[in-house]
Amino acid sequence: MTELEREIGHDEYDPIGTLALIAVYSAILVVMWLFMYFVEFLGNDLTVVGVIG
Amino acid sequence: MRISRAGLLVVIAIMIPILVELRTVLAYFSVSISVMETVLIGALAVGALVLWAVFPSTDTNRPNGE
Amino acid sequence: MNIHTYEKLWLAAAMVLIVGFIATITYGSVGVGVAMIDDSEATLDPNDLGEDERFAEPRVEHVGDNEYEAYVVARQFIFQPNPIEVPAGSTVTFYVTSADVIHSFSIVGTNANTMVIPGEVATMTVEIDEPGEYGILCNEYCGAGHHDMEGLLIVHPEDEFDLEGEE
Amino acid sequence: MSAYVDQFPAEARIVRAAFWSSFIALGVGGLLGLVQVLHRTDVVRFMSGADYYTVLTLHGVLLAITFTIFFLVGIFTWAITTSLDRGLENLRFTWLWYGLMSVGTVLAAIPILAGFVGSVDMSASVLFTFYAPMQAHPLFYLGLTIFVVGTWLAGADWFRTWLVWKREHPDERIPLPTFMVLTTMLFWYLSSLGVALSILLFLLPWSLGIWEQVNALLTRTLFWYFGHAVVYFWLMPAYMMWYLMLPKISGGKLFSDPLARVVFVLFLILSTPTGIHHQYLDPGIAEGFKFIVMTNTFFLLLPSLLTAFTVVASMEHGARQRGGTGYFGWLKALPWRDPIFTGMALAGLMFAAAGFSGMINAGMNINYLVHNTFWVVGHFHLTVGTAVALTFMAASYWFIPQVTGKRLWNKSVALWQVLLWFVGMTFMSNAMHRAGLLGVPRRTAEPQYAGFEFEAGLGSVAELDAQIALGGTLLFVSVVLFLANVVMTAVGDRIDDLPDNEYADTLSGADDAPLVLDNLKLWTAIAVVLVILAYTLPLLSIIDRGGVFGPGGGAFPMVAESLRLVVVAAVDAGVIG
Repeated sequence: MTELEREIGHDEYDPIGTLALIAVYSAILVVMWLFMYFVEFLGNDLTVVGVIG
Repeated sequence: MRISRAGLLVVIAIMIPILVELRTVLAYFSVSISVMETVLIGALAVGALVLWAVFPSTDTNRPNGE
Repeated sequence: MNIHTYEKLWLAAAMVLIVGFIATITYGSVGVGVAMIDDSEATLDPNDLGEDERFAEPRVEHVGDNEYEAYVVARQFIFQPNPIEVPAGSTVTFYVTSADVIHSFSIVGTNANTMVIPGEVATMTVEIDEPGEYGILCNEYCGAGHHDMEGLLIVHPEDEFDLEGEE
Repeated sequence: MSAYVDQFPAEARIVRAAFWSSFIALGVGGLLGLVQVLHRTDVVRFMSGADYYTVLTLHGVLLAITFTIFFLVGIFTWAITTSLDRGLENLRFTWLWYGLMSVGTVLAAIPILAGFVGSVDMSASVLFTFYAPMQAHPLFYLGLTIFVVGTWLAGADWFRTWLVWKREHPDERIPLPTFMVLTTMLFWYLSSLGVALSILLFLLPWSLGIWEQVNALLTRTLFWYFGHAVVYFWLMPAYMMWYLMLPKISGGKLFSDPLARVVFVLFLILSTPTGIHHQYLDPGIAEGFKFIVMTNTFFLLLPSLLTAFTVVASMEHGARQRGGTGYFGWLKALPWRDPIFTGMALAGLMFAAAGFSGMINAGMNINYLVHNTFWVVGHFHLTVGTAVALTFMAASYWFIPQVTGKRLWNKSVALWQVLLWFVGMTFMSNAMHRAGLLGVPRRTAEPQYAGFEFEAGLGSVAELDAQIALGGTLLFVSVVLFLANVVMTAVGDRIDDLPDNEYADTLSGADDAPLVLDNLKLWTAIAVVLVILAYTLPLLSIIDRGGVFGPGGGAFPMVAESLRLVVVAAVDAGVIG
């Protein structure tokens, strides 16, 4: 189906590109999570608190 | 072509979510742009990308993106 | 089973992410004091709301210094009472139940949002600081007129508020 | 090796039948999606608000249940027969379960469709979740039951085939595709038990008048016992495609067979004891139960995060074998011209975004912000609506030639189709998420209110509506292109030079996987224990509080709605006036 330029076996393959991509992804996740939780949610009005008394 | 036509299409498609959210992100830095300005920026960005893509490749022996 | 070092790294990072998420939520609950809708109120028969002293007459009651309780009935396709009126600078507890199907009681643009299930009473306490108006809507499909189901929460300036029936 | 249709001509027929059932549902469901998106955003309104809910019910049932499950029984049949290299044991039995699924779909669709006809006293505009005490016509519940029984028998068919294979190959590992099918079916049995109990014990007898009332919270909890796990029933076949197809199409091998097994085992044991996270805002369930379910839910992120790594690493392996280099430069070496690859890769990319909005949904208290808003609709159009649907469409470009023996009609149209889906979904889903944060509700025909307006922090609600309408329209065009392509393929001529029927090799193979991973009995037992732990106390508490049949309240058949509206309007006027 595809033309291979070279054969890469199990022991000689390090998925460094995947690690780089996924590091970027998790950085985005963390920033977005903090933003959503602390700015959009806790910064919003009328937060439901425990029943008084 | 520096990248294949299919590759170019994919890159343009992936630029769209970035452009759509550009206004929101800029707004948090107190930069407000209108819808028309966003469309304009988008058109410019895509135009630049296409120009870059159709420029003759410097590395002709590697048929990437096929 | 050999797992590549990078994938082990990611596995560890993923666990940190997961624990971090749970820790954030726990902080919201314990540190900030965000309470969940729970099972604190007993069940009741939705057909007999007329017999229930809280819901026979949906209303707002003044129960303490700055504390108010709102007894709200959601039914196809209205909220009672409407509008709900409270003063600014108060703590309001909503008791919401349904006379028919499942609804929601959601104060638009805020975190105050609960499901309303027939037979159950949802309780939700919020602190309201500023005067203003909030829309209330039902966000659970409840029948053909679902999109017409709305209400209003009016927060009056403290000195202009006068609850009906209070001297 | 040869094409699937030559290896298993009889099984190819059943796979074809399942695919066509699935595509019909996709076409009708997609059209209804367009109608809704235009109605909601007030671009084109040609029906009443009440009819909107009938359209929405049909859209939900056809796309979430019919389209997805018919497609997956097709590829599961392919996976079992291909990886065990043997046909199904008894094709009569196979056609029986296909027949039950078809009959069930038709029976459920009849009362929904009758909802459009005012003069027929039958309807089921109860949406995909059919929460009591809203009541549908008995035929609706009966149809759903028959459909689910059909899927149970399909599972039995695959298990039986595997057991026969196992007797002949006592010392061999379960081939990965078969392993994926079996683990998926095991949690499907476990989770669909909830909805089966809800329907057979309560809703069906109640709609027939045998019970007078039901416990709204109990039936709702039983629904969600099934309702969350069902999303993994849609998702696992998509994962299967990512593990088995993507590496191969990328020109590489699956990075790790053992980790793929770990992922499927984790889904088997964790996907069911999480359903209560759909009920964070339900009164009648203690906060403690909600917290426990939240921790389960967050740990369920793990198999998806692992999948992200394994699948991307497999693609990277292909890219590097094709000459790709650098930290990110290898991405250029991927076969972007191939619609099968591009569709699946973009589906995976959107699933990464869906993962984020899902994490927000899963957060117990942040759920206040988004619960039942348009945000949730944005979220699941990225999951089932893209990660699953786009993967299935892309996979079809490989499967349809395999099961028909014909050449794909037009590869360029296919590439445009998957790109159009990505762009359309970007507009629609993104705007839905943003609207949800403003408080715009889901499941609402006309979210324009008399007494208040939604406050958009930036731009306007009209702008978001425009994006949603644009996105929905592009998605519909994409569906049309897809259907045109598969139909034109099917009517083409038989060819002889089809690619062989095969799936990805592995870098780290099954021999590296500990034997215990193949111990399905053990994992099933753990899954059952976890479900008992997660659900016994909440269910007992609900029954203890409200009784098995609830504290009271009548049924609300979704019929003659217009009459009721008049009455309500009169009462309303009286109350307010």
